Amino acid sequence: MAFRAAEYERFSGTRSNAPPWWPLWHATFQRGWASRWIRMITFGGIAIAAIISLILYFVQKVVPEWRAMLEEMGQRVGGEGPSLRFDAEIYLILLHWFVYPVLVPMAMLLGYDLMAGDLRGNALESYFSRPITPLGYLAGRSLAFVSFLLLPTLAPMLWIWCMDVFTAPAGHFAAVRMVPLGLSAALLLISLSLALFIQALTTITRSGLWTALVFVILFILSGGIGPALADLTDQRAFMALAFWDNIFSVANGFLGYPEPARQHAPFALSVSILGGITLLCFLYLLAKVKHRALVG
Amino acid sequence: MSAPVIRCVGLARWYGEVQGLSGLTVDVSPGVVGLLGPNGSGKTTLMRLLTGLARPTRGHAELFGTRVSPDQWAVFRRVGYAPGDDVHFESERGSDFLALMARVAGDGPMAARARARAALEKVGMEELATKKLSTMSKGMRQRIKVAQALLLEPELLLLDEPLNGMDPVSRRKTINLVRAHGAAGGTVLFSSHILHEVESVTDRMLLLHHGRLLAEGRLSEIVGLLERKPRRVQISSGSRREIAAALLQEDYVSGVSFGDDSQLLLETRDLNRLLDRLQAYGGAGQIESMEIADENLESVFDTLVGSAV
Amino acid sequence: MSFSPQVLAVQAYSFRRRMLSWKALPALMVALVPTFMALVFRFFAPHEQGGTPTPYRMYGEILAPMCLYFVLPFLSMLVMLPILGELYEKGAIAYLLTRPAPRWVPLLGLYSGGLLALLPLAVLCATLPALILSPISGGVELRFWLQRVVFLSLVLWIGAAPYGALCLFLGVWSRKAVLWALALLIGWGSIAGSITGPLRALSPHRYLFGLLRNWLDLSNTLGQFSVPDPDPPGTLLSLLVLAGYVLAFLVLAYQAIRTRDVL
Amino acid sequence: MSDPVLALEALTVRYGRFTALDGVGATFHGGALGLLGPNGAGKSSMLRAILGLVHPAGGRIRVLGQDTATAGPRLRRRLGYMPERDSYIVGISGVSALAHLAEICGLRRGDAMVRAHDVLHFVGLGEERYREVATYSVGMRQRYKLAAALVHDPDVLILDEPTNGLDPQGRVRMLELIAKVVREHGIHLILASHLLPDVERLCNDVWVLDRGELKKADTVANLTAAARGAKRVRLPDGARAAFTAAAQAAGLHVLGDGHDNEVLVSLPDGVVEPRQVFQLGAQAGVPVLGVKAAARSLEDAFLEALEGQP
Repeated sequence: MAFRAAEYERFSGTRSNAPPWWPLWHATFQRGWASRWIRMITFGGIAIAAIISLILYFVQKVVPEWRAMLEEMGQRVGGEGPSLRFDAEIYLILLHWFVYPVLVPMAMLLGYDLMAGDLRGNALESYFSRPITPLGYLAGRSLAFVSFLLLPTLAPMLWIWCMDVFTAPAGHFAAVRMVPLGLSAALLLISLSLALFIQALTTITRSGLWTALVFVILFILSGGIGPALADLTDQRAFMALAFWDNIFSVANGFLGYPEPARQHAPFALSVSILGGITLLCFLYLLAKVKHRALVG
Repeated sequence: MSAPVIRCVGLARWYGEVQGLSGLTVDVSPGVVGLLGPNGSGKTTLMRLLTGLARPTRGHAELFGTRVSPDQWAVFRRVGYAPGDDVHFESERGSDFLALMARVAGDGPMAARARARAALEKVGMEELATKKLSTMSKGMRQRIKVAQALLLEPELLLLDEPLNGMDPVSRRKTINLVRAHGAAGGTVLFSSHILHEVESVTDRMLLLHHGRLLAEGRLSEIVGLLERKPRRVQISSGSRREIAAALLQEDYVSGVSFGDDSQLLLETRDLNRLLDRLQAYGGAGQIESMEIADENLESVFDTLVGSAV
Repeated sequence: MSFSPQVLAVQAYSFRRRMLSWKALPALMVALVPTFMALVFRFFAPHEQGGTPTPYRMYGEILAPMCLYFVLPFLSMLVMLPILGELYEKGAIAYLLTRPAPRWVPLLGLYSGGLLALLPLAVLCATLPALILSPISGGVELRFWLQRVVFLSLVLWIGAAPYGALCLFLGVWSRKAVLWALALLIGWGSIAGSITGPLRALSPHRYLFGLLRNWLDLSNTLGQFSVPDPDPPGTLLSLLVLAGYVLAFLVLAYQAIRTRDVL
Repeated sequence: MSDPVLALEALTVRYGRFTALDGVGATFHGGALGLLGPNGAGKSSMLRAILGLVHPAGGRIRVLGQDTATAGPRLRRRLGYMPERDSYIVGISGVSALAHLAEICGLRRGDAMVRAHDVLHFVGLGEERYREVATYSVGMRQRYKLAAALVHDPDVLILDEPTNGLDPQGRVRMLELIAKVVREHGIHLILASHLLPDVERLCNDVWVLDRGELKKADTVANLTAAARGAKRVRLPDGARAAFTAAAQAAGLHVLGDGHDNEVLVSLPDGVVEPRQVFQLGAQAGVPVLGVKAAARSLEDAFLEALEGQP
């Protein structure tokens, strides 16, 4: 029987040439996936998609008359809001189903301890004494964050789109052919800005609880001020003050409805707001991470 | 006889299931006492119980005969405490922090400034104290902590790991402060991991292990109590074979072993007789160096902690 | 023996800490939200066509209640929660608790310092919107504006006292103080205090709104931010109830600071 | 001959207006180097500069023959750094955190996991490897940090205060681990420490820094060379006065040193023979409990180096 004490050994294997942010992306993803809540939300997104595609199948394939009936009903009830028509606009309604119960809680959960945890545990010192640069670090962490946000939103919605195209009557494809592109663009911008914004917030407050508090304050105050001012002034540009309205405005635009129903902010404004948030937060985070790494 | 400076009566504290201190009964009289023990042995818990920052699960502690409790605040005029954690009022300058502490203790603004300056001089930080605490190095922060403990010129100093993170220069300064406080009749209870530094300040110690008192008293007394253990004397001699052969005849020598070069290790059950015998060899120039092994804090610590597992 | 110099020393520290650090920035931004709304209202609302409230009513019936609902709880939390929270989090409170002074001395000092820091915020929050709105208010006399500004500042600051004391207590009592504060200040305060029901009588928000109504001459009718109170409390009763709450929360905080271990 | 492990040429590091290192030039050929200096002497800045975490305001650093300014981040695969402060990744077990850090240094996933396990066993954290590092005790965190510095098998180990906060047994174990890696596996060591006995134990070279300047670069052996034939004498309690009187009568200098029952005897020029000590003891009627050559401790040498220059 061989006996081997716990000894130090030199490493004799070969090393890979993968960029160092790749393992960071992977580890972040794994760590997120280990959380039961995050898995539940992901499955929640998939479940919503499953139900919707079932309904679509039923309405478009099994009892096709219902489709026309529903559209007619939607026209009568809908009034000013997005009407229920079986074209690209239906994805705007669907998006609501994914943003509030899936995207927002997911962003909160993920942001809760990601970079705040790295700052608390002083992990940056461990990272930057290895062959990873601040930019690589930020890329690895943020891409994992964005992946998590897209997994339960974009993926199920694309699945719904596939189901829709397969079950719909002929000619429908032309109406919705740009939807995947629009959805991808919209959700990518939304996820990126949300990911960077929440990370910036956690690095400022350094605590998940305070991040949650500031986030809730922003949510309540901006959500209240935006519509109130838009109402008082009768100018819908002020809707852009409500952080969440920008999400829908951007989605509207990318899906081909740049000037939809009047309750949303203008598309161009919302895109520049989200883009600005993304850029500012990115620059802030890069400076912060560099500062911690180089001067700390 | 007056009350001891520190008295613990069955003092115990658990954190949920985690043991902090279990049933410590000990009296400490004036002088410098090193508080020793491995990590997690209850040193910091003892400090917090003595300062009333944590409440005992059982038993109680007394300082100067006053039972420690959040309502017995007056006794803290006679006690200076430096916590072990690296915490501060980060946003304050060193001198402002000290002045604030003096003011909460009841000083007027001018008196508080003077007091802060005096304490800073003692730790040798009078020039650097205008820096913000958050920008100070660990060693400077430690010295500010010690200055804070000295602020009210207390009789009793409770210093939790005061040397941790200090550089050799400030360490020497702090050790001198502790020594001087003891020499002036004050009491210092200070914990440290660096045994040779504890040894250079005091030979009185209080050794905790697994939340219990393992040993208390002077080092030499404690060594004397460890009778089970044979004592060892290490000599180096050019004629070590002759000495070994001669000493093996004696019934009090239980073993000899040869080390590197000219080393000879003698094991005995009667140290005094062996030493007496060795004087003759020494006088005859046959011994180049001689040392009683195990009589330093490090080996006593190892023996006590090792045997108590 | 009087402890007031000691309390004042801690108060000065606490005030400085709240006012002169970047941590004051979020609170300042929350306090400026009504100002921002007033600015937008002044420069973008179509005043000529009617349909929008007059500036005077905008201030009294929309901005003032909104301050009470959202700005005040958030301000109290942002200023008061960290006071003891940050000291306990890492254990720096140990220095204060080992002073030869009873533990209510630092407690009172920290509390009053925080409350003092809230005063300029409350005044700012009430004054700036009035400065923006009064020039376009046409016929309304200056003394009415003055009255509203002074009283709104006062109500906000009075409201900060019980909310702040509650936050102080939560900061010692719980490690998840933020969540508790959110639930209690918004849930028990703003929401329960404006919904008719048995809880309403217990909510400090009801008495604060009572003060606001009496001092700003607001009608007890249904509005954007007001739910009529079938039995509106009088000024004296409101003040008494609020003072009672302050006292109760401070006593709770004192008990907590006496019994919580510093770890 | 191979490249020196570390070569500094007029290295200057500034943070804003503060100069942390001012024109330091020195070469470390290999083995174990101890960095000594009071707080703020520039030790940490030097380590950070070596790691490329701070860009020098002037001068050059060559690590293992490569210039840090041009070598790029991949050079850091060959360095293993153990920071002074705790540094861990929240939310994952010790072993996955280590595997993750090894992957960043280019190890493949399978290799990384195997090495993470092995290294944790080596530092004695085998039992705790599935726990989160945040739940470790002080001693375990120190050992975890050492494991993190070793997990990617560096060629140079850079340790900043590795025994800080450890209890005596933990300290001994930590020193043994470091010594093993350095002596048996040919990994070079750069050690910054306040604890001079640690440096004495592990290092062969020493650089003494003070306020950003290099005060001394020498070998440990040279620095601690025995001092002028003096002897340290151990006496029984209360016997000091008698022995001192006898020794002074014989023309020796007697100095007290810390302990009440230990004295330092020396001759103005010449060597105090052990025999003489025993004879003095016999004269004074006190047994001599111990006698040894009074080696200059590294601490004395260090303090002298600091005070030697204005």
